[in-house]
Amino acid sequence: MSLEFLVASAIAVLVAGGIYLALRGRTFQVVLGLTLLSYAVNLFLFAIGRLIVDRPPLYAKGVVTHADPLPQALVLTAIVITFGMTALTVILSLRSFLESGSDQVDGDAEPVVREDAA
Amino acid sequence: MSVIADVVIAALLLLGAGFALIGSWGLVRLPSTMERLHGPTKATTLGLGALLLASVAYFQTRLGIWTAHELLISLFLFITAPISANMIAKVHLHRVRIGAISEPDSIAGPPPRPDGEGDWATFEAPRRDNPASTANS
Amino acid sequence: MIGIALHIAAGCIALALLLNGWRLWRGPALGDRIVALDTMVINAIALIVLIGMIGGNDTYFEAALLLAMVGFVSTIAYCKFILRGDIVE
Amino acid sequence: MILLFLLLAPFVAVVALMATRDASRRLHVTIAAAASAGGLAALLSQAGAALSGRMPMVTIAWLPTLGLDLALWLDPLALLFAGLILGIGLLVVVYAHGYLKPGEPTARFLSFLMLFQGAMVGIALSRNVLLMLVFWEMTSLASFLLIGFWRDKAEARQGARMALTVTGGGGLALIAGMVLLGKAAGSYDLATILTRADAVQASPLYPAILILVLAGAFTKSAQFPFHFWLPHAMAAPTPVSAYLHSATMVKAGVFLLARLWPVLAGTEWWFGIVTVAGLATMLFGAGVALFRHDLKAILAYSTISQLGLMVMLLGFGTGAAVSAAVFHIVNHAAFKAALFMHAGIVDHETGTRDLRRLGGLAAIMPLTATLGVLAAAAMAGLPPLGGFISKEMMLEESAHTLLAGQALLVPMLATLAALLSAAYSLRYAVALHFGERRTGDVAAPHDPGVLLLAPPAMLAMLALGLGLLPMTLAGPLVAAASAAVTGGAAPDLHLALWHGINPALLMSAGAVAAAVLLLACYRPVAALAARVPAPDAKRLFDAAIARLVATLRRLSGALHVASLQRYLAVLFAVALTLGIEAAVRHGIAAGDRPTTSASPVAIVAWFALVAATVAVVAADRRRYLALIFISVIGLVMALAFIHLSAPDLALTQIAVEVVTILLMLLALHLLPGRPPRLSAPPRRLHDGAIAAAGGLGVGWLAWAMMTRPERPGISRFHWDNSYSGGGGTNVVNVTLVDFRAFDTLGEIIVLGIAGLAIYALLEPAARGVAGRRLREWRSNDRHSPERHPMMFVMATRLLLPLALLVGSYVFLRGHNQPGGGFIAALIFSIAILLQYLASGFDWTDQRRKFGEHALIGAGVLIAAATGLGSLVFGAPFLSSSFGYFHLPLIGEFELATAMLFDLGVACVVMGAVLMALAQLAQIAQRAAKAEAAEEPS
Amino acid sequence: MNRLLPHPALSAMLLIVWLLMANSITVGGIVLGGVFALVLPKFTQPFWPDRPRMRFGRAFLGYLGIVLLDIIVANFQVAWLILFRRNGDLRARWLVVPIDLTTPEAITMLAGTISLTPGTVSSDVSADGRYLLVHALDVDDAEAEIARIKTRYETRLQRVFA
Amino acid sequence: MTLVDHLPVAPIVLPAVMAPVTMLVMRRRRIVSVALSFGGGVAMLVAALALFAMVQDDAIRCYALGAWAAPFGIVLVVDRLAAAMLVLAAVLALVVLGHAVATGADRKGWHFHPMFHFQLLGLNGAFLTGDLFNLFVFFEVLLIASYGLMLHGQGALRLKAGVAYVVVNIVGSALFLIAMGLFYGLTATLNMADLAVRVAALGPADQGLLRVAGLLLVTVFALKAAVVPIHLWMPRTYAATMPVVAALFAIMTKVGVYAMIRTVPLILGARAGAAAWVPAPYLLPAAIAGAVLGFVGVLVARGMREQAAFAVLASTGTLLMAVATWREATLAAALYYLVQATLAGAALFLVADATMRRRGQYADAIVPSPRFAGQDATGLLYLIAAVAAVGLPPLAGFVGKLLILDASYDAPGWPAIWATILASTLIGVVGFSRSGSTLFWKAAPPGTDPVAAPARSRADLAAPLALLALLALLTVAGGWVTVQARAAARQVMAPDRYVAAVLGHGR
Repeated sequence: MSLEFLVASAIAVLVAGGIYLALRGRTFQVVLGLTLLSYAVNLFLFAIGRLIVDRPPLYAKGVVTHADPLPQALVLTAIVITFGMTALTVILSLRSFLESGSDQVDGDAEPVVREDAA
Repeated sequence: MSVIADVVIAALLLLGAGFALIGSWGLVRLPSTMERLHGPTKATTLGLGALLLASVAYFQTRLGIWTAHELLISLFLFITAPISANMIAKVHLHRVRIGAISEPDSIAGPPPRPDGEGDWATFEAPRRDNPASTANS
Repeated sequence: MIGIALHIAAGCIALALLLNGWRLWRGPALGDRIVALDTMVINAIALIVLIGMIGGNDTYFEAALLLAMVGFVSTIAYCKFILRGDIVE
Repeated sequence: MILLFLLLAPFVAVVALMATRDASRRLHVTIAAAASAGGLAALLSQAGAALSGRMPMVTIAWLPTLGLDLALWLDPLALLFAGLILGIGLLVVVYAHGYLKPGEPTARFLSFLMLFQGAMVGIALSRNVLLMLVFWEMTSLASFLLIGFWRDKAEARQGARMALTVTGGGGLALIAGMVLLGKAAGSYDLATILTRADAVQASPLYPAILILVLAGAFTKSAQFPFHFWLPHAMAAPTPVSAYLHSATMVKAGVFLLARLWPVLAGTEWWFGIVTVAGLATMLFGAGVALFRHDLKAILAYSTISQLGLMVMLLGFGTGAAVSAAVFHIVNHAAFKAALFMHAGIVDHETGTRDLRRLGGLAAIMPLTATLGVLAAAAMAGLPPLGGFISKEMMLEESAHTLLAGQALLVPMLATLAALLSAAYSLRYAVALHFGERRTGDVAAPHDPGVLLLAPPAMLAMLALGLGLLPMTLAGPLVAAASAAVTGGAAPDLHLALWHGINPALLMSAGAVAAAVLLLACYRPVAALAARVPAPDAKRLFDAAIARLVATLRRLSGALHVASLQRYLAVLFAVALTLGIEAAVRHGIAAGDRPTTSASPVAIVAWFALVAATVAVVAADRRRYLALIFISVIGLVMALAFIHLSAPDLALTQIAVEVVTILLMLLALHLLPGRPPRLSAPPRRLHDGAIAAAGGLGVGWLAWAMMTRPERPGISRFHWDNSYSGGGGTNVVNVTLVDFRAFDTLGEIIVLGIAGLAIYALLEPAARGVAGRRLREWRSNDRHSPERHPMMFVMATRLLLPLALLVGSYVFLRGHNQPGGGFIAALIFSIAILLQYLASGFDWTDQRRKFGEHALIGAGVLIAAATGLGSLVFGAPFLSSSFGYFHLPLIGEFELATAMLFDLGVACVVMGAVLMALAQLAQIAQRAAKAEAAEEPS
Repeated sequence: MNRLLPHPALSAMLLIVWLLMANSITVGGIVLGGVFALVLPKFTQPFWPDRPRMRFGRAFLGYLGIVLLDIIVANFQVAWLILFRRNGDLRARWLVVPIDLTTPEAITMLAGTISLTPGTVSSDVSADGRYLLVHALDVDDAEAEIARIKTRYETRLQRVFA
Repeated sequence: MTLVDHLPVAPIVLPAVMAPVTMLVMRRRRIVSVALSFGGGVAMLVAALALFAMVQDDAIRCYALGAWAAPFGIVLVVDRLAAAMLVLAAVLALVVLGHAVATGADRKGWHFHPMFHFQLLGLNGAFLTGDLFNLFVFFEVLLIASYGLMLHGQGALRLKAGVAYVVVNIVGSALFLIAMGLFYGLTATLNMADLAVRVAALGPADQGLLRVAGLLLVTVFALKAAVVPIHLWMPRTYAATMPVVAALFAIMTKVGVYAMIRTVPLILGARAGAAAWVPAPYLLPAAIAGAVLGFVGVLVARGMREQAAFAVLASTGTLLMAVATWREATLAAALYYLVQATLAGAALFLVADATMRRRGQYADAIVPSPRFAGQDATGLLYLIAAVAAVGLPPLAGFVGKLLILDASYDAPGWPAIWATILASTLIGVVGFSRSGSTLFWKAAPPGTDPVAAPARSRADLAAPLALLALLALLTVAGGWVTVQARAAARQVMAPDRYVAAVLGHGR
């Protein structure tokens, strides 16, 4: 088994899980789905630079094999942005729940009267 | 010299990894939560400690770099690991006390009550003016 | 020799991670899962140290240090959630 | 310039009227009348030139790229039409002065009227077909406003909408027709187009052009079957009916046919469609008019009929027919406007327009009756009025027109139409004014004042004059206009009452005689006619629109439901479909780059990741468990980054993970613990299929990409210049703070905004509904009473300085080794959050010395200021600079502006993270406090 | 002196940590680390009220040595238990250890030590702060174990936190 | 470098400084903060106009940030199109800002002014950047600022709609990253000009991936532009937003269109192999559906804001019909229409706001209400705005549609375009006339509750009036505008010049 296959299949599993959860009906699941999706995307972006083992992009004279630094920088930016978005989404969905009494993503804002089985 | 160093390093590596593995094995095979809690402490202390020593020695002998900062990892772990264990134990005590379904007692049975008045802090908030409550000051 | 030892050690840690994973998945008590997660973090630190040795550079030290420092924060938070519900009060 | 004045005068009046909205009615009328009169005077001053062939023209470039210029001309046809518009407009303004009741907003009424007048003048004067379209649609709009003037009446609103829908819709067809016409003719300049008849008629687009143009003209001129809006437009005030819906606007269609006659007419298509439509309309309108009882309805249908007559004449395609049509335009304008005003007077004085409730008015309202009878006679085509002459001309032309090979068809039908016209006209004249005295709601009506009486009287006189002195009054104009229509020389026009005994006279006489007979036995005929099924166009139209709206609303509503699940499913489906399309079409094969074999450790990590992902999905409603599994994924990600040579990423991943988990736990606390499942198995299966396909797709893309060899790219430059140009050995960090510092600036701004948005979201959460829900919220779980476990608290106190030290270290070395401002800031934040966790919110908050807002603001400003600093040195924004300095004792060290930038980054990150978590942590407490404040008890 | 250096021990610790992190001992590093060692304790002062006085003399070093030794020994013991003792034969016990230490810092340190030496995990403190609940994995004689904890660790800690 | 050379970065630096400053000052002195906010808006307009004047010589200017030359660093590229968009955004922003302050909408929640400037920063950055990843970053900036603005004022409905809006766009961002990653993986560059060069040189084995990358990228832009069928999020979001914010959002969908116009001819143009004009076959049907659905929405909407949102959808559809043919002439027409559609959409929202504020509990529901103060004035504004939005004479909407009709003649599928434009306009006319007569003509039956809105100043009519005046200006100055649009379209459709300007003539 190659490392590339592992990474690609991991991306596949994460994306599938992410999409499935994002399509669920409650905000928390959707947030989890987005988190999985963002892991997958980060991994994907990272993988775009091809996989290099144990050759970090720290400049030294004469070093020729090293990981592509640019995708790493991009992923870093993406992680930060994703974090901001996730934080906002979590708090927004919480606030929406507090305001409407329902944590479902669908439907209009009318408070839904339902008995929680939990 | 280098052969001896190699042997020492290899031994430390195996020792550390072995303890880490034993710790995790304990986590799997010991009968209940409180017993399992003893497992990770192994990995934390001697297991990781040995590995870190091996790392120090390795970089010293192989690359001629004198690195000691691995010791810092140990320092942090020595500070944090007991706290984690303490909190997990509290979770266990609490869950047992409220009768959570999936929370069997330790094989040591339910904890005895302290001799003085009152109960353990998990079940009764510490009153003011005693050491256990300083946090609230 | 060291090379072999390194790989054996890495294998041990990997095995340990698997065992942690099993306990994490299995439970049954919440405490068990948290212990398993905490142990996983410890083993991950060990793995990072080993990776650093295998690769022959110590640039990974910070990651291990950071993990040692903050790994316990999430453990505590998980515990506090069970104990108190609200983790910051 | 005069033309420009002509065009602009009404619009200036609109502005003036709006400005003097609250002034007296007299002033309003003066303004409007002055505009019309001024326009008329200007027009007359140019009449000589227009008639003599020295056509006044003006062209102002407007949209040269489109070929739409403000090009005006005053050819005889335009002169005729503009004269009608302005002349009748003037009279209508005067009439309206008397007509509108006190208190009605004259300014609004007259400004709409002037808007309409301007648009009509525009249509008449346009020498550019696109320009004409502009004015064309404006007339529809003005008509909409005027019909709906009495906004409280349902029929006014509905009539207005119907008129706008039909004429506006026709106008849209006309747009298409005109643009196509321009394309076929090669220009939008009317003068040019008129010379390109051959090119246009030979074009394959000709039928389309014709049909589209006719659609515009027929809807505007209420030709069958688009006629139905016109009777309902009668809900407008009578001056409007007189002006728009008889004299001018409805004639725009006829005008258009005349205008485009040289280029469109003369073909089989033209003849067939236009003649038949006109004939049908003429008959239909006349037939219906005969059996209506509302005065304005009679006039409306008669208008339809008369418009049909004109259209039919233009359809004949001969010069003489054109002359007849042009002359009839003038005649009809005169008598029909007079009649509408007359009907308005009757309505005004008696309070009703129902013919059955009126009669014998000649005795009590002699002046009104006189002009009414005169005008009605003109409409009936009786000598010696102008209507007679044009009717004769029509009959004459129809007498030698073959339709479908039948020589008698057209003459017979035309005679029948003449018969019906005479009948309804006579009915109007006789039933209203003679016979038994019936005066509607009013006991003793009387002739109105001069304001109401003078305008129709003048028009009636004109109708009479056109019969008596046709050549003097209209001869040259009609001749010149006809010539302009046909594009040839002026026809040999002889307008006179007496042409000798010819077929037309016989037909005409027969028709009038038959009409008298018909009226004599009106009752049985009317009873018969009442049996003819008459579909109510308005009801049909309204029902059709209502059904359309209901259907569309249902469809649109079904499509646009508030469902995030649907939004996302569609988005994923679209992306998938497109991806598959590309893959199927071109194939996405894996490349040939040698793969790296995976170590057992990697396989184990992979297994852990996959298992954790599956567990997260499987644990979906056990939220706490799902979070624990998310932690595992984060851990494996960090390990993967380390293994794959990305220490910076690993550090970031580890730190972000912790903060995210804290955030989610905080939120989770307030969410319901284990909610019931929402979706049914089929739904889950369906989602699962999308998910699986998406996963496979992205995974395959990654695989295909990773197995392709690397390409030389810009990152080589980054590597080579990192140390020499950026002053750091950590290429990733140098990229972030130097090569691509602009990205980083954007990124911290994103974080800063997130912080602000979160604050804005949470700050008011303690009040209102959310606050009440927060206060009422009780956890289902039993909790331990201990808030701050001692050991934990003690450990965090020791950890704080240590963590801050580590953070500072990571910050300072970031440029050369893994680390940097972002990670450092996260470490700082975690160190402080740990205090919150251990010692509680209030305790920590009191001891914290800096606000999140200040941090975010200062951070962005520091970063921006660092970037701006380079401007001082003449370098572009965000240019970095660094140097190695030597201090005694301390040794060599490096200072880089990038580090200052990184400081800004750190501030913003710290501010945003603390904002998110600290704010979230305190809402429950704040809600409790708000309650205490609200209810002192 | 006090104002400039309120917590010499903490400052020293920070300086050492800094140097360890920097992985080299240079004048520049010492200066920079020194700055942090001075600033951070001051900055974090409010977060740690009533910092206890500790003696970092021989008592402390001796304590450290004993703890390290115990950790190593106990590790092997516990490893043996995990590997070869059947679950049914484990003699897991709860121990209630009465404590005489009075500052929370000291109690925490004691509890931490107990947890770090494998085989025992300190699980809770009593609400009045006078007992420590310790879980032991395999203990024959509970009283003896309690006594061992008290003599071996607590008395030494009492000397450190004088 | 003189200060003038730094002008391209001004539209980004100005709000970047202004936003935190207004935030920090706002906590103490509101007046000062608002004044600063306005000052920032005016300064931005000045900068945009200066840039606009600068590009009149037809040269494309390139500003290398951090002095790292393209393609290695990030560059800002100012061409005619970008400068025009800057001006449009600045003008709209100023009007909206004025309205927000005049109506006190900025006081309905926290951080209006900083968010506003951050929003502009995102917009300006997206217009100016010449780097694909940087475009992503600015998209994120403008999105997250839009989340903040969208939630301004809050309320359950808005929050609920906000969740959907945020989540959909986060997924869109993920798609963006995947598309961008594919481009980077194929070409190892991020600079758009460099991408154009390298994409053209890709071998046959990479065509499939290239096409996927292109399609995904355009999909993301289409999501932002609310192209059918991925427009579903849009109507409800805009309808739930504060009208004054929604007015600013009128330009947000246009950013998606802008991104398409920017990237497709450049990167996915004629030389892009399998990805050449990749969105074309899908965009036209989608645009047609958008125009139809949009005007249908106008017809069936139950509230003025919802109606305005659908009008924006319709205008985007109409706009994209012209864009989708990818010809210079149609693009020029599209650009003209873009400007007018943005202003008209914003005007509709502002009129809705002014009406809502007067109708009390009837708010913006399209039902008869008792007479309310200012009915005539708002009715007139509504009429004019509707005329502009639906594209009737004499306002610019008509000119825009005429331009599109004229230019799209002979393009593939032109009969469909024509039929759609004309038919959808008719639906729109019916829709607006129905709702307008209901809102402003029809009176509620007697006995219904009177309007409880307090009498208000007329200050809130100024902003919509200003927009309508701009629309009128756009009509009168149509000749000049179309010449500008033509020149901009010519630049866009000649990517070689862009590439040369960015990468230097050496390549």
